[in-house]
Amino acid sequence: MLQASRITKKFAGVSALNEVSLHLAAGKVTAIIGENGAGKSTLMKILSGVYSDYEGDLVYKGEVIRFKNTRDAQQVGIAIIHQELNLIPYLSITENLFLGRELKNSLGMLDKKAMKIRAVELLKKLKLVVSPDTHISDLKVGQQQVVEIAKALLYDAEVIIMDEPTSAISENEVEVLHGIINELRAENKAIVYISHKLKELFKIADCYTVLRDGKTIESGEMASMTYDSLIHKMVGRELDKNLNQRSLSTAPVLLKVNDLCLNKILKNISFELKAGEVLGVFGLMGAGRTELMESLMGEHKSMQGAVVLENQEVNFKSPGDAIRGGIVLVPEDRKKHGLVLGLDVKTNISLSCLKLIKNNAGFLKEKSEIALAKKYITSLKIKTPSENQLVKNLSGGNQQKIVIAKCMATAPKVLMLDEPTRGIDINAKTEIYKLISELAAAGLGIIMVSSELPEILAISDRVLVMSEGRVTAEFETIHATEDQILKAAIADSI
Amino acid sequence: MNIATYKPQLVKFQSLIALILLCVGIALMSDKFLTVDNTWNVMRQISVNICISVGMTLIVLTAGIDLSVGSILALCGAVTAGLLKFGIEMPSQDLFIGFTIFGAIIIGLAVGALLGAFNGWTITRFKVPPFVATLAMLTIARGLTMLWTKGFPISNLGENFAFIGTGWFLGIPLPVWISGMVVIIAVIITKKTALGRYIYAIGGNENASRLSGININKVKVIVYAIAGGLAAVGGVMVTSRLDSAQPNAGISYELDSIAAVVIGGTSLSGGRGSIMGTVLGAIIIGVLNNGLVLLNVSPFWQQVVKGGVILLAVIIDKANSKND
Amino acid sequence: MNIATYKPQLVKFQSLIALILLCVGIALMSDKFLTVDNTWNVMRQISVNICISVGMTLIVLTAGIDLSVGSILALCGAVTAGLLKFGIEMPSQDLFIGFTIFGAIIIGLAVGALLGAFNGWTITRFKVPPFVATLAMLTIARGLTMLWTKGFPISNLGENFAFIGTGWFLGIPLPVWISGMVVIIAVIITKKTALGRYIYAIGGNENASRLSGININKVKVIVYAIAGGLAAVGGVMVTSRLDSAQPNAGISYELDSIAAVVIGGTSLSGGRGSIMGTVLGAIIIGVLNNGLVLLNVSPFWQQVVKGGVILLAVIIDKANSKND
Amino acid sequence: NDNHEKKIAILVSSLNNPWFVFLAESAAAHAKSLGYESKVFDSQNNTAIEADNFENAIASGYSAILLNPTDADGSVANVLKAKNADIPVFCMDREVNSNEAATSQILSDSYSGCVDLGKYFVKSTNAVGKYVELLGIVADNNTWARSKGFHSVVDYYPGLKMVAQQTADFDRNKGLEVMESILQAHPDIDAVFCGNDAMAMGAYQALVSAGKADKVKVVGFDGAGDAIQGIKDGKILATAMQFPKMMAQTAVEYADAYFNGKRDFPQKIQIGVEVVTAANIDNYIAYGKKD
Ligand SMILES: Nc1ncnc2c1ncn2[C@@H]1O[C@H](COP(=O)(O)OP(=O)(O)OP(=O)(O)O)[C@@H](O)[C@H]1O
Ligand SMILES: Nc1ncnc2c1ncn2[C@@H]1O[C@H](COP(=O)(O)OP(=O)(O)OP(=O)(O)O)[C@@H](O)[C@H]1O
Ligand SMILES: O[C@@H]1[C@H](O)[C@H](O)CO[C@H]1O
Ligand SMILES: [Mg+2]
Ligand SMILES: [Mg+2]
Repeated sequence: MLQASRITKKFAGVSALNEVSLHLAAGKVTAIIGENGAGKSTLMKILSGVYSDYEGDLVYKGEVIRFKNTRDAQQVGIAIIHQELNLIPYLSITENLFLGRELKNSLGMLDKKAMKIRAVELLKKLKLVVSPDTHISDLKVGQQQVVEIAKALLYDAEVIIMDEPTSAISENEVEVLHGIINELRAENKAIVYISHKLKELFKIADCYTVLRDGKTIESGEMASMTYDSLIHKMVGRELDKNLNQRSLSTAPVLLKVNDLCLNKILKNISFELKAGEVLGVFGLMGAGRTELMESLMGEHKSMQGAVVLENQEVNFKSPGDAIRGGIVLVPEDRKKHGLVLGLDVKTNISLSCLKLIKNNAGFLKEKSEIALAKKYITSLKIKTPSENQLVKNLSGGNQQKIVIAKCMATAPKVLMLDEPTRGIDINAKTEIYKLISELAAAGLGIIMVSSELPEILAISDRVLVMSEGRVTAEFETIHATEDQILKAAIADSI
Repeated sequence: MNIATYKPQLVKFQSLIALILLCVGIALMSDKFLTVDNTWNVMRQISVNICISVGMTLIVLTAGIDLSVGSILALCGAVTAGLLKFGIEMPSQDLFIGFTIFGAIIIGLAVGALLGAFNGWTITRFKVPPFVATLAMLTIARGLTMLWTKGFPISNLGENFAFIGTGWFLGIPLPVWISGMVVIIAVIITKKTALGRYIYAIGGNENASRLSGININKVKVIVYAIAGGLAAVGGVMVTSRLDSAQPNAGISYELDSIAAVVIGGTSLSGGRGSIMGTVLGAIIIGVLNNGLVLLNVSPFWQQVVKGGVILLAVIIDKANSKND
Repeated sequence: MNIATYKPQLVKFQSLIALILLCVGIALMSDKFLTVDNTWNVMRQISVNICISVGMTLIVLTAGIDLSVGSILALCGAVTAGLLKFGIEMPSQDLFIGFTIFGAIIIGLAVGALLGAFNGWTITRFKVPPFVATLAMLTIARGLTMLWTKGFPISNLGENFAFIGTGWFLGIPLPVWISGMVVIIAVIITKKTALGRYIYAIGGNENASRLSGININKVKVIVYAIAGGLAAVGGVMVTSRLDSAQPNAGISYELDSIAAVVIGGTSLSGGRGSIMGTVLGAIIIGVLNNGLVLLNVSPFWQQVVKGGVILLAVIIDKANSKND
Repeated sequence: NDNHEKKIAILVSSLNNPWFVFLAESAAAHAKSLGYESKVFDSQNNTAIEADNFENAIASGYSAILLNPTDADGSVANVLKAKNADIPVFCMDREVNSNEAATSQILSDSYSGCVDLGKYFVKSTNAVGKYVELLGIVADNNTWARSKGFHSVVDYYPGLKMVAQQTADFDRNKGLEVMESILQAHPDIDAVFCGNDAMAMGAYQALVSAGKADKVKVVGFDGAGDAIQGIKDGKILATAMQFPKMMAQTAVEYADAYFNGKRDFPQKIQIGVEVVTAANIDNYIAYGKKD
């Protein structure tokens, strides 16, 4: 239905796509697979009219076309869910859904009723239980992603592109989405599906195209692929999957939280973290995990309860206090809370630890800063043309690594990561897991919030399960089963 | 979720608290304040600022700003007055065109809308930051006013024209009718039309708006043109009220009007706010000016008190909205 | 990759093009323009704006704005002049305190820094939008100036004091030395210190900055205090140059200074820009003012031309930087 | 005597200029000495704000208005508003262009003052040389009254050549900066005529910086303290003395007489403007004559 041939796209200094070709067939779900920075999003932006200056051709239903803008693409029936959320924070869900294609009555005025009715329908279909009048800024990231999905489904598009639609949503929503994709496939739509959760791909995709470093590596039927061969094609080599084994029996308690409460959101949370331990925190969307991390960072003044770090009660009044005290957080939403997108890589990495690169006179040493940045660019395999690249020009996964680098650079005692592998490719994920293990082995205490059970099970020593602001269970990972954890995570089971 | 739904109403409520506190305070100290006469008085005095500030609100909602409103007001007032009084003479062509009040006003408004559109054009076409584009226009329109008037006021424009700024209709001053209409239309635009939706969207997230297929440039040009046109409406009202177009009219009105917008709760970074908030903001400023005079505060102290009260009003506002 | 690395230099280069074009244009029309004398002349004239604009740049980089600089300038100039000339008399206590030039200046600067810090305090403590907080301060500081001077200038401050604004050192006017030092220090702060880094970070993403451990409130208060202090430096310079503190000094200086900042390429939404850009912006405005007088352009046309050239300068700038 | 029941409103065009501050204070002081409560309103050089002030003054029950108008034409409508409310208006310093609006106008004759100043200018330059004119705010009536009065004399002398005419907005700092730039283009001027004393002081300072203070004659207008001192010190050649205090006091006395039943006031009285030079400087102090 839609064919891209020999597409080349260059950004200042970077060539993102190099003679890439892609074929999308009606009634098929095509997975685009590739590491962070492979060029997946760039290609999708070309297909949907965001970029109009590229070399090569798009052929849609047999005709060569070139979209001048997104409106052109929309009009011929191409809908896209962008990887980065593109919603207007202070407008409601309904207003966002219909943005640019409002329903009007005969007077030319907005037909708010009709729009609301459609919105309610859509939200119901997507099982998002919030009022369609809710402002986007009041939604959690996951809910926002559902709204993005709804936006793409609003109109009958022929081609629907989904660029990491599930990066911020939990299993349940993924199920819902896959159900919808199956319906769309039955309606003979062409669907593009991008995800770093490879399991999903095997479940939902019919065909695949692998991109690596801006080039097409291979296309084919998903059925003919195995997990390992896919990864091999993506990464270009075998993955190193060894995780360090640690023994924790003798380690001292590093962090102790007693009866932590926060307004009505968190209720009497208590747990311990040993040095060298990885504590996984699992829960469904809205369980309060993010608030817990933020509270430990001193973000919430109204927090109650005791936090004891290395046998000393601490009372952090701000994230600055927490960082100085040795606790640091990789936040959930990198764009909003993690990065200064308009600054370059090295500046972002050094932001929390400028005292390390000061000379005696109090001035910043550029050389030390570059060295620091290079160290993490290498060790985290951050894909960037240089440490001077603006962070906003990096691919999502690489942006995430910058946040981790920034946190690591503060040499913390406790490293908290809130959904650290969201939007990160399998290779980088493995690297991050490895990193977490290494850090733990070096004596750090690590708290990792994740909505992906396999991930939690793979790398944590212990699992804390939260539901509706409470700790509902705690397991030694080796004794835990997926079933038990999920049960504890579901609210009603208390 | 409930909180989210009721937020808009709450926000208005907060500015109202500041206004009510202010009014009660003044009323306690002066018995002339809460009279019918004085109320119309205040309302008439703020009607120019309301017209301008409505346009400014639309611009600020798109995350823009317009510093040129005061100069455009002066130029359009002068153009209207000049056409009305002298018409257009072209001695070389032996041509003279006279203007009716209606015709002169229409051209005045058109000039305002055109200059506004020019602002929008430089901002969208050349990506000139709104601050600079409209600062340049502030200077240019003031210069054009000087050139058009040669630095002298244009006065004695006739009773009919003066009626616009001084007349009453159904017991309400005409300027209040005019600004009231402007407010109503603007409320409808912002709440009921796609244009209004786009204005909020652009200010909220320009990139996302573009990806949603909104023609950003078109919306912005329209908005700046509306603001220019509304500044012209203000110009016609001032000119009519004074029966004279003053070449230095409207100086620093941009500050008053941005103040009304911001005190009314519209965020300078765009995307959030409302016309009614701005109206409240303009009323707060108007009541304050009026009250300071009624209370016989000395002019030098007036400035100190005015600054202090504005600060307090906003602090009260923020304190009440802290919960979200 | 290379382009990315060399970007900062390129940006400066673009503003330079506009400036050079402007200079060449004026020089072609007047042979008095490119003389040593006139160069110092222009440099001296812009030194006040440079001081203020440096402070403004820091504030704008944090995504703030300061409208009160002109009033603070007037107040601090008047405070310094008043202390110098009259000292402090407390007849009831039979007390008189005289001030040396140094003492009077220090107090003037302290008042500026304090008022600036007050701006920062209301902005951070009560979340008052910077526009409103500093607008209130604009009014308050002007009122205080009027109260302190009773509306009359304080003149004849003595030759030694006048030397600051009129003297020369090593063939360079003192005000140029002073503003030069201010610029150098500000460049060092922005490029070489943690404070500077934090200023950019806060303007770029306040939330992320806070989570990165930056004490946002502290940085902002410092930045507003610096800006207040620099406005006071400007106040001392103006007062010394005129040998007189004028109660109406500095009116609308905020516009000139924000113009310099924005023409210099600093984004009003914060996070992007540079001190050197602002210096170029201030020079462009200064050269323009000077050129228009040298060419004896009529005052009416001056405004039109000035607005047009500013617009063009920014358009040229943008056109050249389009590639990124 | 029921004076304490009458309140007098004093509306001045601007308080951002010491001359008007002095005018307002003189009026307020005199009103107080006669037992009246009074209040000063600042019109901020804006006729629309003046209109607001009128309305507010009328609404708050003032019995008379002493007006220093923002504009001769623009203020007419405002004055008529008071007239319709039966409140007498007495203009000070500047006039309104209507013979029916104000009860009486006590005016400073800027035009003839500048005619006299022009004559003195011609005499002291021997009718030859290059000169510069600094205009006030170009939208202000006084700016042009003064400029025209001056040129009505000086333009008869072809030996006197105006090499630059620029505005410095009645402001000392702008006077300095504009003069500095003009001196770059015309280093060889002989005289400067300024629309007020603030600009004259600024121009003088530019001349000092350029080392030309003793070669160039500076003429101002107003009789401000700094200029009087400047004439004494030989820095300034001449200024034109207006008599704000006298105008203000006359206006208050008229209001007082009005309250006491008098109705036949002269429509206009012109308070002469006197040229002040080194020769007669000892008769003057800031804004007036030595008593
Ligand atoms: N606006 C831009 N300016 C400069 N470089 C860019 C820009 N956008 C993308 N790039 C670069 O192009 C390359 C491809 O990026 P793209 O976002 O398409 O990757 P992706 O495959 O979607 O990765 P991810 O899985 O992390 O989302 C990257 O190297 C990225 O840094
Ligand atoms: N601003 C807010 N106002 C009111 N309730 C809130 C707000 N933010 C979060 N909550 C509530 O707090 C609870 C915990 O939210 P939190 O973001 O911590 O969940 P989470 O476990 O991190 O889920 P997610 O996977 O979405 O990040 C939820 O019930 C949510 O509705
Ligand atoms: O007389 C005053 C002063 O000269 C002032 O400087 C300008 O306006 C005039 O009316
Ligand atoms: Mg991507
Ligand atoms: Mg979360």
